[in-house]
Amino acid sequence: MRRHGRVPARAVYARACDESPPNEPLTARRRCRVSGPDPRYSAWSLLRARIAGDGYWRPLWSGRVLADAYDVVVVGAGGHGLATAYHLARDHGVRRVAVLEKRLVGYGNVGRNTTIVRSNYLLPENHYFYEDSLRRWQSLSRDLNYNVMYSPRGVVDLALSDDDWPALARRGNAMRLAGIDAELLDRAGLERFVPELAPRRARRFPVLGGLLQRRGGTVRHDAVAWGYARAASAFGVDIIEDCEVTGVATAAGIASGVETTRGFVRAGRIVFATAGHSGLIGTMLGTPLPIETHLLQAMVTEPIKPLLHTVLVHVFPGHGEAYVCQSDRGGIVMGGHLDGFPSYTREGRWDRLEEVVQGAVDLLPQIAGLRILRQWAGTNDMTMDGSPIIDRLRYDNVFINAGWCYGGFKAIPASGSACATLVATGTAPDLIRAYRLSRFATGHLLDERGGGPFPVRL
Amino acid sequence: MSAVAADALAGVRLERGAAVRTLEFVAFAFPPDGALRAAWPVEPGAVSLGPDDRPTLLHFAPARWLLPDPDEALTALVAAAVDAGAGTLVDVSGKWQAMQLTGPGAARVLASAVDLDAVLAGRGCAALVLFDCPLVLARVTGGFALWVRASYACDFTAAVERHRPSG
Amino acid sequence: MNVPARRGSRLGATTVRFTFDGREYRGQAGDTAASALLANGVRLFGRSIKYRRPRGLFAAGPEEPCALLSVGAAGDVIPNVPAPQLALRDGLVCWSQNRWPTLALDLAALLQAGAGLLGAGFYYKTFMWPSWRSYEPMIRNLAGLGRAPRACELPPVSTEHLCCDVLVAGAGPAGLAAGLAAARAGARVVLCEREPVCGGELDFEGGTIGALAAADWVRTTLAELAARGARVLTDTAVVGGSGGLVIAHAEPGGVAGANAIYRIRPREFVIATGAVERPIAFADNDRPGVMLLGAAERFLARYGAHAGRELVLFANHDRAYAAAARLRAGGMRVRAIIDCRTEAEFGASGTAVSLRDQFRRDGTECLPGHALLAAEGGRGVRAAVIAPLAAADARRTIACDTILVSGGWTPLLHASLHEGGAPRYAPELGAFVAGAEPDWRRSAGAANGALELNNALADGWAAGARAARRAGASGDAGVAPAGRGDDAPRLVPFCRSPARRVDERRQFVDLQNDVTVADLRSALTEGFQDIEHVKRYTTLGVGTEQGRTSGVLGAAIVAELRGVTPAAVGTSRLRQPYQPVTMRSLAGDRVGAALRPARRTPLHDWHLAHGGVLEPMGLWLRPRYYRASGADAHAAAIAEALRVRTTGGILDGSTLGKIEVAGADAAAFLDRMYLTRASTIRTGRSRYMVNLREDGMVLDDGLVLRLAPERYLATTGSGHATHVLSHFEHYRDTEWSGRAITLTDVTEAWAVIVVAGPQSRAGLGQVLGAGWQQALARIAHMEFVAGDFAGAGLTVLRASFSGELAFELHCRPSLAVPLWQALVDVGLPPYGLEALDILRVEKGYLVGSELNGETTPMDLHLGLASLGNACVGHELLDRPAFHEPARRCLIGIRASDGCAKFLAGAQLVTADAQTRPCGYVTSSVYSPTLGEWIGLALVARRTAIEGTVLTACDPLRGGNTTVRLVPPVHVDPDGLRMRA
Amino acid sequence: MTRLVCPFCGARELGEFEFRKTLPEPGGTPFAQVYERIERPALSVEHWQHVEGCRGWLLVHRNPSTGDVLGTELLGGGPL
Repeated sequence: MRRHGRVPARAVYARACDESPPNEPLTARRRCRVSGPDPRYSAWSLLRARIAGDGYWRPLWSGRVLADAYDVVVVGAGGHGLATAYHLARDHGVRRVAVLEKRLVGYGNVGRNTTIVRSNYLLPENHYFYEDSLRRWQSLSRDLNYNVMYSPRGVVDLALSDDDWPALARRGNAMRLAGIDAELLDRAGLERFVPELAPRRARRFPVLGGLLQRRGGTVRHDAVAWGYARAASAFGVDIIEDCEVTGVATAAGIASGVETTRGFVRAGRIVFATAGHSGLIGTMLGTPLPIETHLLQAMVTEPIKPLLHTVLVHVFPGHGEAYVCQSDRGGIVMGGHLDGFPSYTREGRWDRLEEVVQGAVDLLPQIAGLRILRQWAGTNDMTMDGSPIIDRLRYDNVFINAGWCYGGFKAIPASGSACATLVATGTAPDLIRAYRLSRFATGHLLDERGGGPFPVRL
Repeated sequence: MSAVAADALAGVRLERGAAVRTLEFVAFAFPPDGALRAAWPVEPGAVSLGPDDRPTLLHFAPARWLLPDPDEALTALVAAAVDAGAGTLVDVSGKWQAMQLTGPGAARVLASAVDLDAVLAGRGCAALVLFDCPLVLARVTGGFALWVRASYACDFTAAVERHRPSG
Repeated sequence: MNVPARRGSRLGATTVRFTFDGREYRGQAGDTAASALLANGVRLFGRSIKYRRPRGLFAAGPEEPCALLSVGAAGDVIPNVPAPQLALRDGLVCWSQNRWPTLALDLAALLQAGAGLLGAGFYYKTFMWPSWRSYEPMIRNLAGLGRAPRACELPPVSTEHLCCDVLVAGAGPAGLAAGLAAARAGARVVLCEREPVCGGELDFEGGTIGALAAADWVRTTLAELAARGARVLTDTAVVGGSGGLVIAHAEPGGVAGANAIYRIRPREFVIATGAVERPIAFADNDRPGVMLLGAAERFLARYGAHAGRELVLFANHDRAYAAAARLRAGGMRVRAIIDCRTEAEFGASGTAVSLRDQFRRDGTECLPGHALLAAEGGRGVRAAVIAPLAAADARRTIACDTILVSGGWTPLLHASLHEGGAPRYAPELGAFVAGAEPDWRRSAGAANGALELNNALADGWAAGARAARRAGASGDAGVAPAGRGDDAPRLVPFCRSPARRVDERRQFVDLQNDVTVADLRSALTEGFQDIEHVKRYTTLGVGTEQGRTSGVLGAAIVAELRGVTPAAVGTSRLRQPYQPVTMRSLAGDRVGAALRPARRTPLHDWHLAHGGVLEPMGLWLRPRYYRASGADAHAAAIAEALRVRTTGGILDGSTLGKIEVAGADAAAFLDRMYLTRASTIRTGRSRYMVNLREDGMVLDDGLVLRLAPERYLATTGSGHATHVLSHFEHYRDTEWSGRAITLTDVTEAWAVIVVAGPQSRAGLGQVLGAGWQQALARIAHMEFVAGDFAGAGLTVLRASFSGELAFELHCRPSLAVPLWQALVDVGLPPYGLEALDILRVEKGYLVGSELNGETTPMDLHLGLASLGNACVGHELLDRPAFHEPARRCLIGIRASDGCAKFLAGAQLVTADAQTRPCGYVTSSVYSPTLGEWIGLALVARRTAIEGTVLTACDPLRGGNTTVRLVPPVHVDPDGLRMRA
Repeated sequence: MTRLVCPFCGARELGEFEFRKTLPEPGGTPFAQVYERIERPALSVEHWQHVEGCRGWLLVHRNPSTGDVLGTELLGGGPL
């Protein structure tokens, strides 16, 4: 496996337009040990716990009592909310931070995706951002002292006709120019990398090869939420579950605090990281957002011994899509198209489940005898160009970190750091300056697919 | 409708009709106004039958009628409606491949793709997609008449063959 | 070893030979792999996922957590088939799973030594240094159950859509009662039963219903249901659905084969799926030989298979005594019945008391107020350790080879809680039932907590009658028959035996995922209080039994550890499918070549017969090139393109989208839809038009022909046809609703044959004959003439996409092949899409790679919308970003040194900014006319100056090429050839 | 309910329809009409097309939190 020359991150961050490359926040990232109530995790800690018996491990996050005022209130204890709070406390020394969660830490989309991480995006504004995220994934287990199981097993976008090559090549070449690893595999190269794809019988849409990003792969999603919660709590962040924000109080033109089901909480700044419920926040604040809320299903088979060692993305004509990988526990995890209409039910339509299975079985006929064990769904906040929004919302001290469409999970580390910098310093770091809300009015759209203001592909 | 290619499936016969002149009449307003109401099956999914119980006028979409192989009288009627400015007439010959699915197993074959009772409840015809092929379906004596979009006709026939009731 | 013939309600007489782990065994017709192996004395069935502890048979249904087998030859294996569901057939080959080298000796069992270190979530706390990647392969190989299949050939799946008045899931007493009541009331009933045989638990609990014995009642009920036209589907489990659609899956034989999917649309749905027995946690409760009490009864009654010889029962309800009596009658010796209820709770009346006294007289120890603390034995139970609850340390052992445990029954709520149902804790059951359900669904019988036979029948009958009434059936359902079966269980909830902390590591709650009480305790201490968190952190109930035997047990233990009621803890959310479903069945008819239908043009067969290489283009199949033209695609395309430039050729363009727009307002409507005005096109002429999406981006382009003052033919690109049609229909039905416009898709009503090249006019004249000579001579560019040929309509449009003199023939599909063949015969050979791509790039014409939804009309030099035509999308074209110097626009591109190669998808960079692309190549072809690689590109405006030298970076495919920007039209810029 | 009642074709499976967009505030600027969406937990007003049936466009009122369809009407003029 050829290793690509690792270009130092900063030199590569040259943006497409003529601005200077984005700079990291001035405060050098303090690489400090996560100390705090919970002992540091390691193999030795497992031994010590075995000897010490009960009481050795303590709760991952401790700050559970809601104070009446905070410097920053983050709404939503998903990946983005927790990561933002963590970086606010760690990088910017914000002392009083609270993360308010309507239900449970990690109960939303962070626990409902298909665990894929990658940075194989086309547009510079996106691939620099997701590359920053992918690099943080590589060291996140050590940073958080919590094993998130980043597994760089490769992500392959398949080519099913000669007309697919230009688009895949355009994306791959843009990535290589930005210092991101990408390879174009022909049929033989693909079968070497994914032996399970060896064609057994005639396919309706022949697989001709694909665009591979070797450093893409999977991450255990639950571990991300709990890892960030634990690390943030170690820095004194309060994480309050069963506390729904029902309104924003304002005074003299800026927000003064949030109404919650546990009473009013004063806040210097408010960050909404509510993913699938961001559209409602927009309506609540009287600024309708360019967001439609759509349900995205995922499913897993019964656990089997290792079969698939990479992540395959299979998009074919006739509105067909299936992305397939195998979890460490052995289940084949699959996802596909949105359900295709606004929904908060998290239940999913049966014909879409069948379509995803059809795509997966078409790709890997040998798994046709396996059984689907479980289906679940996330609530995706789809924006009108497919890229996120990290910006102020209506008030100077209210921020939104949303619009994550399909890419929310893989963006968590970079989003947390960049959003924290925006909230702490008031100015967005270059990495996310393109994710401003005004881009729709000014026309600086970040439309990777070219689908326009219609999140549901026709 | 001569049987050009009859597949003798067990208990199911799928016959392709010959290429015939086919028209689509599209009214400007739905529901169509007075002039048409009298002489025309205006109910959604309404069908009027020709002398040999063959559907000659199928209201398969809002203000849109299919006229497979219309005789002179029907052509004159439609021409009058066009002259009256009620709508437009389009010659779509070749767009729809006429087929007949007959035999005891016909309903079971279609039940593999659609809930027939729900689709044809209180209707003579319905526009729908069977085995991923768009078509217009009508109940006729002894089975069903189908007008399948021509480019899908070959794969529709293959799908019916796959779904022939076994035994 | 010859095993004496067994008698059981499901057994036939004939012998069936099968192999398990390579060794041949004999069973009987009607047996399952589980019952046959049990009868042959096999105790060891598998190994657990985490600690690789030896595991036996635990349950008698799909909830079996441990005895999962792989079925079939090595490569074509189907893994994870629950042994109790796997029907025996002659020559069946099945294997145990998750062990190496053998089931008896599994090296990974050494993991048990480190069990103390491998508590819940240990993998989050370690494996971080040097990186997870170094540990992952080992962990992945240890994880997973069945082998990964290398091939899978399965028969087709039959699908059937059903609609009915009342659907009943489950054909136990309650389900049969519901079905009978609804059928008698005159409703159309469909009844699905997961097992091959109806009757549920009646076949071993016996009892009488009305005047009949239970088994006779089942037979007569099924007969009456059939007589009343009800449809009973056995081997068919309700597995999911959404919004009123219920999906049932038939898998006869319990393993993927000739399966069926029923898509049922019931007006009313009665859920009588019964309840599944749950265990009580005690130390080492995972040893082979520990089994659910009901499972032992099923194996005895249905298959005549003995769970063991010396039994110890451990339960918290009266049913244990009736079951013990039946097991003893079946020839097994009951050593002891451990009843954790105190004497007071046991009460003084009822059949249980008399049974207990009878057992005591026969020497069976009946010990109320006791608990079974642990099972002794390694690869099989040897003894049970018991002690009174009041004095937990007064332990003593009772020798036995089997422990039958029963902690109560958990109603199966998957279907009831889906889409609108909510759970409610029923203390008398120690489990949850459906608290609220949408009107069209009702749970009945054991699924609703009615465990006693009489209650189940009454509950089922009432639900069936209600459903029939709501579905509009007017008949009289009559009265439910009285049932006399086992008494009410009088259960006292009891979830686990007392144990020291160190023993809690061996009290298993989820047998498949090795989740122990110690794991639940450590999850709570680490802050995971909510049951959803506990499930995710400890993997409780995420296995193939999906919480059937572990869900409520886990919740009860968490409640005990937290000191709250189980109602406060709740259970984790139940999800679809209600029972694992084979993927082949979900794929249905869309497998292999039938994944999507292939659309064919009228000339499809001709292309195949004449060496046309057809490839998918969207759903269409189109000729990319013809083998006769050259050795491979590239060579053939060049030859065909050159031939069109020099002599002539014909192309099948039938996939062109065609929409007839007619009516008085058609012209105004098209003015709104297109960038430039259609109203100014004269009848008999056509114009190249572009339409925009609402956000100003170009949606599609094509020719618009004015057939008559109030009739246009709008042609759209093949790839965008359905999208543009929907776009037009959207505006017709909203903005232009009620106006005189009609839209008709006539794509398949007209075959299109493109005749291009210098000799196109002559060849066409030869074919069309005298009548057309004059028209062909006088026809102007972009003009069309309608006439007929061989008695059918023909339109000849003079328009060119190749840059040559060219005509588009629009004829009826029936005329296509003769006309095409005639053109070939006069020396106009066919050319494919690859050649067309060369010709159109040479002319700088646009296709999908330029009309990719990211380009405005200004980017493609298609003129500004501010020409006064308020078309769709023009309002948003004045946004600043579309006029910035960085905005990319269309320009031609060529290699600087002639024959150097560059490909579409290469990024363009200027000399001074190697990592910041200023554009990219959208199309590139080798032009035989110019003898070099040419292309089109989108480049930032400030850089898009003709003559500029850039580098086409293509690191993916071998490096960089220096290129220069040129006008987009490479060949015949003035269009002289086209207008000749 | 995943069954949409097409005013012309009657009750049909959801897979036959294609959702296009939720509607913004009526009468807003062209920009608002294209980019803004009204998101409410209990009511979503949407445009759908019955692509696998009569190809008619529908105005659909749904409750996105429960999935219930509250009402559908044919955009291009009503049924009889």
